[in-house]
Amino acid sequence: MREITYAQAICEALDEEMARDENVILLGEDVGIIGGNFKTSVGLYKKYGEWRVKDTPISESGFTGLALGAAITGLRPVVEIMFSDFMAVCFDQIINQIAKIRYMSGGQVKVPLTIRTPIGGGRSSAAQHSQSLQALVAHIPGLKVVLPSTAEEAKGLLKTAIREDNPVVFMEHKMEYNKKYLVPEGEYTIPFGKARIAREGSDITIVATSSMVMKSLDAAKELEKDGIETEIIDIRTIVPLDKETIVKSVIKTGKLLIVDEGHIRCGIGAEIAMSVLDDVFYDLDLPIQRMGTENVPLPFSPALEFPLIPDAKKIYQKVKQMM
Amino acid sequence: MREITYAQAICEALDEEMARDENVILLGEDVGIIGGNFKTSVGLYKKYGEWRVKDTPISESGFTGLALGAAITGLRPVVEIMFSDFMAVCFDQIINQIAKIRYMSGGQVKVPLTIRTPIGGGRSSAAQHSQSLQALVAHIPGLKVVLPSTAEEAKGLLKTAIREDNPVVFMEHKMEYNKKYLVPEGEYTIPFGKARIAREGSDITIVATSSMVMKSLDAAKELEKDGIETEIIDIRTIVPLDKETIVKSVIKTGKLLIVDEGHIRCGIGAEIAMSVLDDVFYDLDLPIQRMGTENVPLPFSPALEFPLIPDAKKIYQKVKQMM
Amino acid sequence: MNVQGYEKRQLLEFYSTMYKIRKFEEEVFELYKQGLMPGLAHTYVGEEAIATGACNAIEKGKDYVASTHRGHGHLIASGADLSKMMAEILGKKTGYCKGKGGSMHVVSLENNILGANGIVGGGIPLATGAAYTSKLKNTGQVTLSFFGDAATNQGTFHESLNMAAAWKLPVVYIIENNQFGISVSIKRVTAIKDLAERAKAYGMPGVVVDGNNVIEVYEKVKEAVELARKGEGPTLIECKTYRFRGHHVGDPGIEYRLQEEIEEWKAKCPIKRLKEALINNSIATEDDIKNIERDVDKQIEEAVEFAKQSPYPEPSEAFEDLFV
Amino acid sequence: MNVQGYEKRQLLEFYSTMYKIRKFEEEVFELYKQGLMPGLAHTYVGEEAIATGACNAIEKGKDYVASTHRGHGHLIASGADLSKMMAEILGKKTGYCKGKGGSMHVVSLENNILGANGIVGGGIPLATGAAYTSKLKNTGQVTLSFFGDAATNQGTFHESLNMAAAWKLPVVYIIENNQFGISVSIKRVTAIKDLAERAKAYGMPGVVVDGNNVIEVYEKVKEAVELARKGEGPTLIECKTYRFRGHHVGDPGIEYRLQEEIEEWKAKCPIKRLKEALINNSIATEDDIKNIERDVDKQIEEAVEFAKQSPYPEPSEAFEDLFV
Ligand SMILES: Cc1ncc(C[n+]2csc(CCOP(=O)(O)OP(=O)(O)O)c2C)c(N)n1
Ligand SMILES: Cc1ncc(C[n+]2csc(CCOP(=O)(O)OP(=O)(O)O)c2C)c(N)n1
Ligand SMILES: [Mg+2]
Ligand SMILES: [Mg+2]
Repeated sequence: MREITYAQAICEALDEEMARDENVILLGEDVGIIGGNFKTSVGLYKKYGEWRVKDTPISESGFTGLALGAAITGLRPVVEIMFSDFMAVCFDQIINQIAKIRYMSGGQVKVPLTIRTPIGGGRSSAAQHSQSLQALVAHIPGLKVVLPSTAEEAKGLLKTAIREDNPVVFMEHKMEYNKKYLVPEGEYTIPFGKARIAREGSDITIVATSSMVMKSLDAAKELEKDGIETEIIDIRTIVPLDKETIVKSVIKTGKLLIVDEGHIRCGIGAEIAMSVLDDVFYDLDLPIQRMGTENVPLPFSPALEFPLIPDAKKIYQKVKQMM
Repeated sequence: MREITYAQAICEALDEEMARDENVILLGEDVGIIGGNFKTSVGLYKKYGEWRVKDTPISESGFTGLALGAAITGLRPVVEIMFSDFMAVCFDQIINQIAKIRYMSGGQVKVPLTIRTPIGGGRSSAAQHSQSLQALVAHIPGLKVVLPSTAEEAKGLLKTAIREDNPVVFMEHKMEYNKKYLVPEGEYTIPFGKARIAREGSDITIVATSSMVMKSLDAAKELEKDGIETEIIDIRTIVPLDKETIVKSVIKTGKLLIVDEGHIRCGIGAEIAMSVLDDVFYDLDLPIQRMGTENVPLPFSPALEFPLIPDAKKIYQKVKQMM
Repeated sequence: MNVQGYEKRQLLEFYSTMYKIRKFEEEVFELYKQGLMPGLAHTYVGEEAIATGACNAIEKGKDYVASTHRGHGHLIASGADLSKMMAEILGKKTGYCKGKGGSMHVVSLENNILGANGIVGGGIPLATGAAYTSKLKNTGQVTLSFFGDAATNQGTFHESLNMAAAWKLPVVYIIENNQFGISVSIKRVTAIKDLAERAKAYGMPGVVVDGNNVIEVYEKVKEAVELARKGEGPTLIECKTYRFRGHHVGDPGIEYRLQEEIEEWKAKCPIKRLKEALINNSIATEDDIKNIERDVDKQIEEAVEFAKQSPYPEPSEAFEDLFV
Repeated sequence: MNVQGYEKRQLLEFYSTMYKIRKFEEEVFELYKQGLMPGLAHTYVGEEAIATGACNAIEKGKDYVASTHRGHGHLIASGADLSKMMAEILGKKTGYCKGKGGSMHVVSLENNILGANGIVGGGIPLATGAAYTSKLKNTGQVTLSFFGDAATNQGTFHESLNMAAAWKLPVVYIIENNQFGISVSIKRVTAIKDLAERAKAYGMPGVVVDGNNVIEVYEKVKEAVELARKGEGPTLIECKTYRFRGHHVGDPGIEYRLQEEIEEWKAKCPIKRLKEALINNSIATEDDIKNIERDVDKQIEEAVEFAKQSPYPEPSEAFEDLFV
């Protein structure tokens, strides 16, 4: 194990996979010469050349669709959409083309395509650069949806995504990029559809995504002081969803809180809750609870933005209410 | 009351609102000379001229964004997106521009803009022309989301939408267009955020959207024969959501089933369930259930398509299981 | 029509292909009227010269083709199996896509046909991506990207052509300018006369072609394909044409077009024109033509029969083919 | 720079505006470095002549302006209030958007400035729509739509210009070609030299302008505005320019550009050039200039002071302004 940043972990995953398979290419705005807006592809342009690391024009529909054409003809593109908000610019390509072409063709084509894109608020980037749009892509059949928590997770899950023969939307958290984490040396992958117990506990189950895992862990430390033992599940992938791990935990704890940074309405929280409700209903001490970003666009001013997004303190308070 | 089709009811609403307010304009592909792909604007081009009823190029981002510009400078555009699937083509305009500009401007601008678009499967239109994408727009703060059931509902709700100073996504069901319904003569509007009890009953509550209301009513007739009294709530608008009506009903019946044609995962069913769970948890006889279209793209062949979409028979069976 | 310098074999092949497309589409229309076809289909009647000329200018099975909602012609001209096509259009298990795609989504990977597309302009980036693979892997393959006049007003057209020109990708963009997007005349929504002019906005050659002249289409596409194969980048070719029928099988197509205009274009029928050239230049006799037609009729009949006899998929199959 | 035929008053006004933009941006950069500015901002340093020339060619407050992520210059040149701008950029309650928008989303409806935009190309359709209103209501208003070189590769650019030309909407499209989209040179992603060439693809006039020459920008935009006002439709104007600094306040802007190139362009500084012209033509003295600068400095100082002293919004305000 050594300490590297989350951005470096992603960069390593890309580098290892590009070295391993010459069909892996990286496409996106500013991914080349400067190594990515969030420095997640530093050095790759030099190493793999301008055709495998392609600085694109500001044409998200064009280059995401181009990646699809490349994927079905033998390459394994990794597309970077600079902010997940911009997925909206190429949403037809993502949901009507990439997600559906294999199915519509009756299984004739394979789509080994990864879309990497950062989510999350907290940088005063305002409403068009702060969204966490995982629920939109999770709603559409045909896409696998990955929300890594730590750098270690990000690296292992990204390598799995790139090796997948199916389209994957891989959502990185932009507040994590510069944070340092312990990451194993050498190669490893992390399978999809298998949640990780980030912390064991007996009093309540928190299912969290992305950086909400770390925020929940912070809350758990405080809760421990109050004698509350929190079990935290890092769900890793929303599609596929590891229901079993959640159900098992809730049967043990009797309480379930889901924390995801996306907007609450029609969000990941509701989905996870309803996915397990049948199986845990009679074991619940109280209704399943969900936390997410309030149902307003993200405002610019930090004075307005932070209060809207779940954090360790709000998670702590919510858990206390649930006791 | 007289019998007209759902398409005619929509056309009447447009006509009345255009006559009433010269700022109302209609924009979209083929809305003019031929009166719309689904015949929802027949005669309006002749009556109001080519500037108020505008046949656009196939440029969904362009003309939806144009409508936003028109809306904030004094017009009240109604935009037709020919199939709701094509919202993906202009999703940036819908979710990052239209939904957010008022908020981002600190309330300086008003956005009196209605997006009309058909949802629904059942016509062997395959994966890119059959989706019911209400959950996607409902997830984004800043949009009101309307799902009318009958022609009467469609007319009254559309008139309200056009008079709204906020952006509204108004989703019509394409299998309804040619169906005849009794519709009141003369003017009326139906407020947003107030559900309609489409049928009273004491044994189970069904909350349904769009044509699922009619399918639930059909199921209820059969269920009645088995002695099961179904209460059916036509929710009308997803944003705003009339929680109170649902909660009241579920407290009475002890059972809740939500039926919406969108895909199940991260769909409307999960949202409605979680919106009311806190308030009904201790009154529930069994876990809240949801029905929707299975989590695969809609296939072309009717042999494959129909089994995936909820219908009266499936609703009947589901309710029986819940008894 | 100048058929000088062409082998008889090739000219008859052109004729056979165009006639096959016409006949296939007429059958599609029949099946629709008989209520045997689920959904709708967009027929290619009147535009046969484009697919035929263009798809014969590439190496079938090696080069790529990306199509549109009006895709039957491109498939047939690229050598797709008529039975599997027809079965797909009827929603049968034996179709190219096992009934999951239908008319608007036929893919034939074995023929390197990357698919029809239900989103106007949706397939242009995909075509460009196939060319990207060919460029990166240096395979010498070329991609043909077909789309209509109305699709040239989609953002994807613009974005794709810009990238292809900037990176000299081996792709040929072919506008099938039948002058309408459903009911809307291109003249009402675009100020320029020749859409091929748009090539200049990207720095690639733009060519206007009589789309009802199979020889002219063939020649211009061939030149463009050669340029692309040599690494000199994309070309935009505008084929002027007209659809004889409505937008789809359910549209009479007369509400928004003048009857005279339709008749004018029917007089320029690409099939009739080639036939006249063949006979006037003594390349083929009426009998030769009849023989070809009889042969094609039989193939189509067999395809229809195959499709009709084929079973529908089982409901459980709806859950297959989502993920690998 | 040819200042012949211009009134002194107007030339000094140009100078004052350009200097104001420069100074404002320098303050923004300072505030960023001091950690007083939340998020980021994209400064307009080096490009001041474009907003200044263009926004003086319209009737302020009557005509519309639609801006971009690099929007401070357009706002200032259109007469927006510096204090409210600065307060917005610092996330304060007294800002134009009550702290909800920030640098990338400043709207000033009172000035008919329809907003900056965080989505590249996102505001072009909106500008086109404002022109649609003016056309329909026959108000005689014109809209200026600003965007960068990189935005011309977005689909929205294409779709908007096509509609505007087809329908002769009163809008002037202004490309601020500073030659880069963040780190990517337009040359690496687009094959043509002059982006104004793209006008031909829509059937509108296209004009290339020295974007560092305020007089030239003013004149060309004025001509285009007159055409638009007469009902003759849109024009595409490409202003060649360069940003002196990085893409945003956090980007040094040197990783992907040659130092010589930066220096070359700094030598063509639009403010310096106007100043030289003013002095060389004996229109103004060094003292006149100093006076203007001193006056502007004070205004900016006041704006900064106002912004700094203003309170942040209350958390509960986050729930306001969503719906009417
Ligand atoms: C994004 C999108 N918008 C609208 C449609 C509906 N539609 C289907 S075909 C068509 C017209 C296309 O015209 P053109 O590109 O000229 O092709 P043609 O049908 O004339 O061959 C339209 C508007 C669609 N399928 N996709
Ligand atoms: C749709 C979209 N894609 C990417 C970005 C990220 N981004 C912000 S500014 C910018 C470059 C824009 O370049 P240009 O249009 O030339 O304007 P400039 O910054 O040079 O003034 C990019 C890529 C964005 N904001 N929106
Ligand atoms: Mg056409
Ligand atoms: Mg630029």
